[in-house]
Amino acid sequence: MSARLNQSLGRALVSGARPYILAVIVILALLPLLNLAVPPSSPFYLPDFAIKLIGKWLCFAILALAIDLVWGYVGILSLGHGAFFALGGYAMGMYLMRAIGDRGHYKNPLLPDFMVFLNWKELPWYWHGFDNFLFALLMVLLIPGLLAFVFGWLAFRSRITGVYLSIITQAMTFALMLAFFRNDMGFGGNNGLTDFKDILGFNLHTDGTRAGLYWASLAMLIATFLLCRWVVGSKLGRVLTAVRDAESRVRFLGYSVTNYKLFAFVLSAMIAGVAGALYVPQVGIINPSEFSPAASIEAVIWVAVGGRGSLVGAILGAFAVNGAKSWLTSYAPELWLFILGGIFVAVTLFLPRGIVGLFGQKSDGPRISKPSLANLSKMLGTVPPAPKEQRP
Amino acid sequence: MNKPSQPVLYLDDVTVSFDGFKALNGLSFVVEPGELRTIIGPNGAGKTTMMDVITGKTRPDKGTAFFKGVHDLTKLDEETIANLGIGRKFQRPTVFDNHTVSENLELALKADRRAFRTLFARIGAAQNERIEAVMEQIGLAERARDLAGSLSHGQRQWLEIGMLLMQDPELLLVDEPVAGMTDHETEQTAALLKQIAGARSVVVVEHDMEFVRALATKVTVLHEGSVLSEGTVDHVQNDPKVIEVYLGR
Amino acid sequence: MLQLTRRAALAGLLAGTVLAGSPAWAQDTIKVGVLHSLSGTMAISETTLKDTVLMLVDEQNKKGGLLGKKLEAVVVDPASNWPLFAEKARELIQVHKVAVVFGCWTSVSRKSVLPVFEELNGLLFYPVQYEGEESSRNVFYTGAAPNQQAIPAVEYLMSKDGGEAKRWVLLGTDYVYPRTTNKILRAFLKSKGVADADIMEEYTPFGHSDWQTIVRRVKQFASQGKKTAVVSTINGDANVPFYKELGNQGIKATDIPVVAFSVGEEELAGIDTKPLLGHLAAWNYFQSVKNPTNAAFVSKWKGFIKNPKRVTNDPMEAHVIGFQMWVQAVQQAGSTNVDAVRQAMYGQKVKSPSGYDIVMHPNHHLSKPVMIGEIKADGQFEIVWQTKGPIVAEAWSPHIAENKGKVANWQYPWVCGNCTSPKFK
Amino acid sequence: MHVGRRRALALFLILIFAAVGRVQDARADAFTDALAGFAKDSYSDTIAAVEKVSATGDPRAAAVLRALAEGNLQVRKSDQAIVYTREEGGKTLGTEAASGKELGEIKTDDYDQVRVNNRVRSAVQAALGTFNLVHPDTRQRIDAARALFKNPNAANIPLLLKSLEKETDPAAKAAKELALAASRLMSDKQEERLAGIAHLKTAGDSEVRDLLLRVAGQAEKGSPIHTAATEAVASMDAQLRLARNAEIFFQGLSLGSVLLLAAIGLAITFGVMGVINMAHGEMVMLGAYTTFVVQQIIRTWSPELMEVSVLIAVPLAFLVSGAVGVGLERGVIRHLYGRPIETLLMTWGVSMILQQAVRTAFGPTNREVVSPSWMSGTMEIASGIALTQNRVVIILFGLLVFAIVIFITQKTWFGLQMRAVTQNRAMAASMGIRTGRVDAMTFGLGSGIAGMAGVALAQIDNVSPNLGQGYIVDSFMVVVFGGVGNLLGLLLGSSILGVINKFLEPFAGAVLGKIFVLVAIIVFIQFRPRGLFALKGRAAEA
Repeated sequence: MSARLNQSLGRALVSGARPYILAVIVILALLPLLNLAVPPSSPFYLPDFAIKLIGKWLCFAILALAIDLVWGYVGILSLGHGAFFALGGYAMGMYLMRAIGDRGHYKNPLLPDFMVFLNWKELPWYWHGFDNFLFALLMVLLIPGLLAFVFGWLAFRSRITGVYLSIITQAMTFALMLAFFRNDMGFGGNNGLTDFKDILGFNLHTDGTRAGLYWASLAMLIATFLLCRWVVGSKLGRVLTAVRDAESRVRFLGYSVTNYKLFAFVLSAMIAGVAGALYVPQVGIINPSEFSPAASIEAVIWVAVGGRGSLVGAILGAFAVNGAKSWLTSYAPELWLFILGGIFVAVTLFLPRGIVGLFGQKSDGPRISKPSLANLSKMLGTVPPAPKEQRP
Repeated sequence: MNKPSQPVLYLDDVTVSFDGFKALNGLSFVVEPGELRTIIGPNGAGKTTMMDVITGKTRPDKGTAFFKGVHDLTKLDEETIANLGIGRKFQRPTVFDNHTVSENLELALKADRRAFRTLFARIGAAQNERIEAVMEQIGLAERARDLAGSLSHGQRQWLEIGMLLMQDPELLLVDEPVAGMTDHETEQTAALLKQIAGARSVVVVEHDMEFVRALATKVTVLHEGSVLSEGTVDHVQNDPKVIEVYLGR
Repeated sequence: MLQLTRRAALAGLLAGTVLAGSPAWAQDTIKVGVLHSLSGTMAISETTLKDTVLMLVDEQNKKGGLLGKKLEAVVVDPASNWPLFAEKARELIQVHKVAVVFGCWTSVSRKSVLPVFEELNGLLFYPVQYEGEESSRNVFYTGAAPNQQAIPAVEYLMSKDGGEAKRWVLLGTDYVYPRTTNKILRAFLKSKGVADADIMEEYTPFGHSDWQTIVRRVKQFASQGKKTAVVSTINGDANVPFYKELGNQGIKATDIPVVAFSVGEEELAGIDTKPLLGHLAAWNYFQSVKNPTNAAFVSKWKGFIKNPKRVTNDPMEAHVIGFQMWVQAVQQAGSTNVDAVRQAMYGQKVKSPSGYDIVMHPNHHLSKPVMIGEIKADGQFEIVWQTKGPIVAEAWSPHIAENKGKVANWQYPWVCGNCTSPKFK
Repeated sequence: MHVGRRRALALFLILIFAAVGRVQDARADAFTDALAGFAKDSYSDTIAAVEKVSATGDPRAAAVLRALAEGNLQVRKSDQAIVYTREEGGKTLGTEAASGKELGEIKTDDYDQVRVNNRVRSAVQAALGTFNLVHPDTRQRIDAARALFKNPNAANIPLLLKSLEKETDPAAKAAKELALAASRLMSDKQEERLAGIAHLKTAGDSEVRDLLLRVAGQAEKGSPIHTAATEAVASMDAQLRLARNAEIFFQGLSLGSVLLLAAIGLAITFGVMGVINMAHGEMVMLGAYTTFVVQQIIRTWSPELMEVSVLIAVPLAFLVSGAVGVGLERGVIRHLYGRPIETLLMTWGVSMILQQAVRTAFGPTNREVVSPSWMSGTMEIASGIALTQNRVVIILFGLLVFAIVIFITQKTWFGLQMRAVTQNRAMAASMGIRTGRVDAMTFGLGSGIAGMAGVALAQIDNVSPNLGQGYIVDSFMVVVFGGVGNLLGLLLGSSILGVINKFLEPFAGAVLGKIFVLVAIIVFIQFRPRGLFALKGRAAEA
């Protein structure tokens, strides 16, 4: 495996557009130094606002990779990936809450403030263990993975595809959002989890910790990119793309499509969970609105804008859309919805392969077939797959 | 276990109905080992539904379907049936357009189909040889590195047949293999199918009577979901029931 | 060519984003940050507050600015997205170098930006009535704390004039403000001898739009032989369908009065108020208050927004008070330095549109009068009761057991928002 | 008010004036004295004054009381004289209460308004009730009886008995009988009170129950009154429980009709055409704003049309949303057929733009949409089962829209073309159908229907730029649950979801109930991936 990984690392870093990618990585890696080592008076000083911002985009880029893995390569359009992202975030948030200890408003060594407030007398069972960082990390992977497994197993087994799948993933994240909004669930309701103090003993409000989290996100993005690259480059990856292009053919070749989809879906959910876990300590809050269907759709749009079926495209898209959003909400606060909405319309009309299409990079995405109504319903899944007939 | 006398495929009294419409109506049908069989019939005669039943896509309302006498096809799913050794070629050629010719064949290669195994799978020398050999056989060796999407219609048909060969099945179901082919290609295809049969059983569904004649096999005529006539090409062509069905309307 | 321009546009976009991180040069103005959602679910309430701040800045500039400089409003859109609030707060302070920020509506947005203001030593004026239980060094709370709204309202409904309610429905949206308010109210009601069986507490999700069942249950709860009143902490969007349902199910204020803490003139502007005649709201200000300061404020607003039908409401008045206090504090301190301004804030006094002299206390909260209004057919409120004078806000409610002995006081010797003994002895 | 009614009202007033005219002089002093109480600026004094004024039986009292209830009673600062006012053409006109002298336009600064709160208002209602019991307008008589029911007083018994003799309207009669029974409860004679209980027992109203419980609470335990009242409550409860279930069912249907309306346009754009239109909610929103605009125009130009404003808005909303839909289809969507995911993303962008456009044009705040009187209040269909009228209308409207859609798709030439195009575009084109036009029209139809739904939803929800967002997830769920492309499934699916949701709500609460329904749909789709009513067979698998 490691030989194979090295090979793919090498492939990723050397050939084609790789020098640019390498340069970007180096620049990104050096950015925090402009904040840490350069005095604030210098023109080269980078305010930590920028570090936080880019750190946030790095997490979004990881989420975009997760979505691209299932959408770009397996053809599963999940409109509920925000749920996995949020669950990972909540798992990390729970650790951060426990790490506050008795420094909260109510100085309760065990219970987070919001529980004291709701007159809870003891810690709910599902909050146990989260004082341990490693346990929390495990949960960051396990909880989204488990949800994806159960949901995916049910859905793929019944051969729910296309838009049907998209809509029920949307329902899943919507149901979770409603659930997490409830104060009685024990996750802080609408206010979510906030007031974090430190992570592994490092104060979250210092430049050093911020740079550390930034580097962790960057490293995780690179690692995720290589992992995805390795997966899609393997024979399994070829089976996945085959599933995307001609699912029933794969089935008649004797592959268990359900298992393959499940593998990709669970892996993708775990990656999304990791992205969420890195995101929460950087933005300082996790709240149920991360579960909103709109948040998930937005994440899909990053991938579409960047270029579906291209890992680099997904990352580019996350940066471009979020960059535009951050910039426009400050400099065109009354118009940004027009501009961003217009960009989405324009990209779908004129750049079907996204930004990477502009740069002529060959995307691994499916070629856009000529509009033909014969295969429309099949692509849509509006005429849904035949359900498996009842077994005797 | 697989006694020579045991038929490869055994269908008995298979009935499938969709909203009252009987796609298959008490169909009984047997294929012997090594046999090459052709099935003809007008549109809606139940040819595709029959293939669906054999490959596990559709569950019959009643009736039995056995593969090699022991595997109850009505209880297994598509992947299991495919792994037992039944390969299927669709009416519309279905290959993976975004994969190269050799990748298409690699995917069809008989190998461990479990997800984690394929993640770490590598192609060995023996397997490479086999892929090469099949590419020769279907005449696509020169296009090994081209995307399947760039192939002509006939080439895609062959590629799909090639993929069936890679699967190394005992029974091949081939749906309209020569649709859209030139005469020359049709001849080549007939030769190819004859070559394949013998070691395996092959069931071909076809409209093209020339092609059927070229295959020179036992022919089964389906009509309204059951067998209308069975025998040589000449026999069925002279069967009054068949004439009525084909010409009477 | 087309390819090229596309690329250039894209590059420009990306470059612009990065450049957003570069420091601003202009120093000849004093910048005032406005952090209110202009899109998303909260735009409905917050946009008005943005306009209010713009009006105040405009007015101050007409008076010659502040410390000889013009004020410049920096408006950003945090888009009802809570992490974005934190990002924008940081941007306002670090990149735009604003002297003060007026912003936030929901508790969660305040919670989200709080660490940013504390870390960067910024200054936030928060204008909305909220659950209390907080006193940050860097935030001035110009809205009501629960003791300035909820408890007087309940006391009124218990009085003879209010209808002597004996049974209570506490209806709220499921988030921290209603939960806290109801927790405090429950404790208060108990202290007044109301049994648990006579209190119904019910929470609904944000944007709840189908109120048939709950209104029906309220009716049923009210049919137990005792005068019943509803205390509503329903938030935002959910109010319109709630009041429509009340009207349609024929619940008249004379039968079951509903007193709301989040419904003001602005919310009523979206409802046909005729069926709602007599339902109540408790605030620190109503547009119908009669005094010259308010008359000037209302006409100024209508002129600024160029629409004679627009109304004023309590959070707007809170911004008016907060802004005026900040201006006075800056003038007193002779600087916009946050620490200097903060020190100058304590004891700052403003003649507010509510007709009272409003004072900032060292707990970063105001003393405000409490008014109870009944909805009139024209969407305004008839003030039926008000406190004799302003009431001092309690940052920590004495009705919550955990708060025993807690003091919020940012002046020597306490210098603390959450202490049981002074920092300096 | 009809001309006939107006004439009857005038006649009624003249009769009253004539009847009491003779005793007027004797009572005039009492009336003027009573008025003085209004000047004292305390609610208790005001209430005392209300009671005194009505006790005089003076015909001028009704006008004073009515003015008081509307907040139009003023005290002249100079001499404490009581004046009532009315607004006419932007002017405030005053009338002196005691003398009836018209003062013409007055300056409100010279007057203090007599303050009114709920307590005063109920006292006024009770007082007015005694005046209006013989009012020629049935509605007024019923309201009067309701007011007397809510403020029961044994003193009203003779009055009620007398007015009952001449009552012909059944509804008014029932209301008066109820008020009479309630008044009897307040009597100090035991047999009167028991008779009151006996009558009240037959009404299945929760307010009656409340009243009986109050009586039981005041009576001594074991006393005949206590026993009778408690028994009456117990016998009512069984009936109320039944009524409650019936109401929950109705509420479920009502929720179902809202879902149906929200989803039916989507069933066309998504279900028939396969366009994943994320801007569907905004089409609904545009319909709601059309209603607002229509009402604004009507208010300015011809206020008498206000009652039918909603009916006028329905076709206009169809046209507005339909036109936007056609524009959208011709402008962008037609380039994306065969790329369903792209349409999803693109329409998401469109939805952002439409929301912001509406926010820019109409402002971010809620807009007021008025309900016509025939959509306000409740109707009692059986004892204790009261349905809110707007919900009834919306259910009927939902069914009507549904029927129209069925008719268009199944019975018209356009519907035939539409089905032909969606089933086989090439074939349809070769038969001379202009497929592009049919696409545009179909999308326009779906969008227009969404706009019509917006008119209905404006009656129960916020009219704000966010209106549409709240319905989009639900709409897609309903379409998928019912079976894509199947209109009957949509009807049944939305009703089922609505009813289940409402029956769950009392146990699980609004949020958990909704979560449960969502999870149930997710699980349901595992077993019926094609929804409730799926097309079976080969055609569906092609």
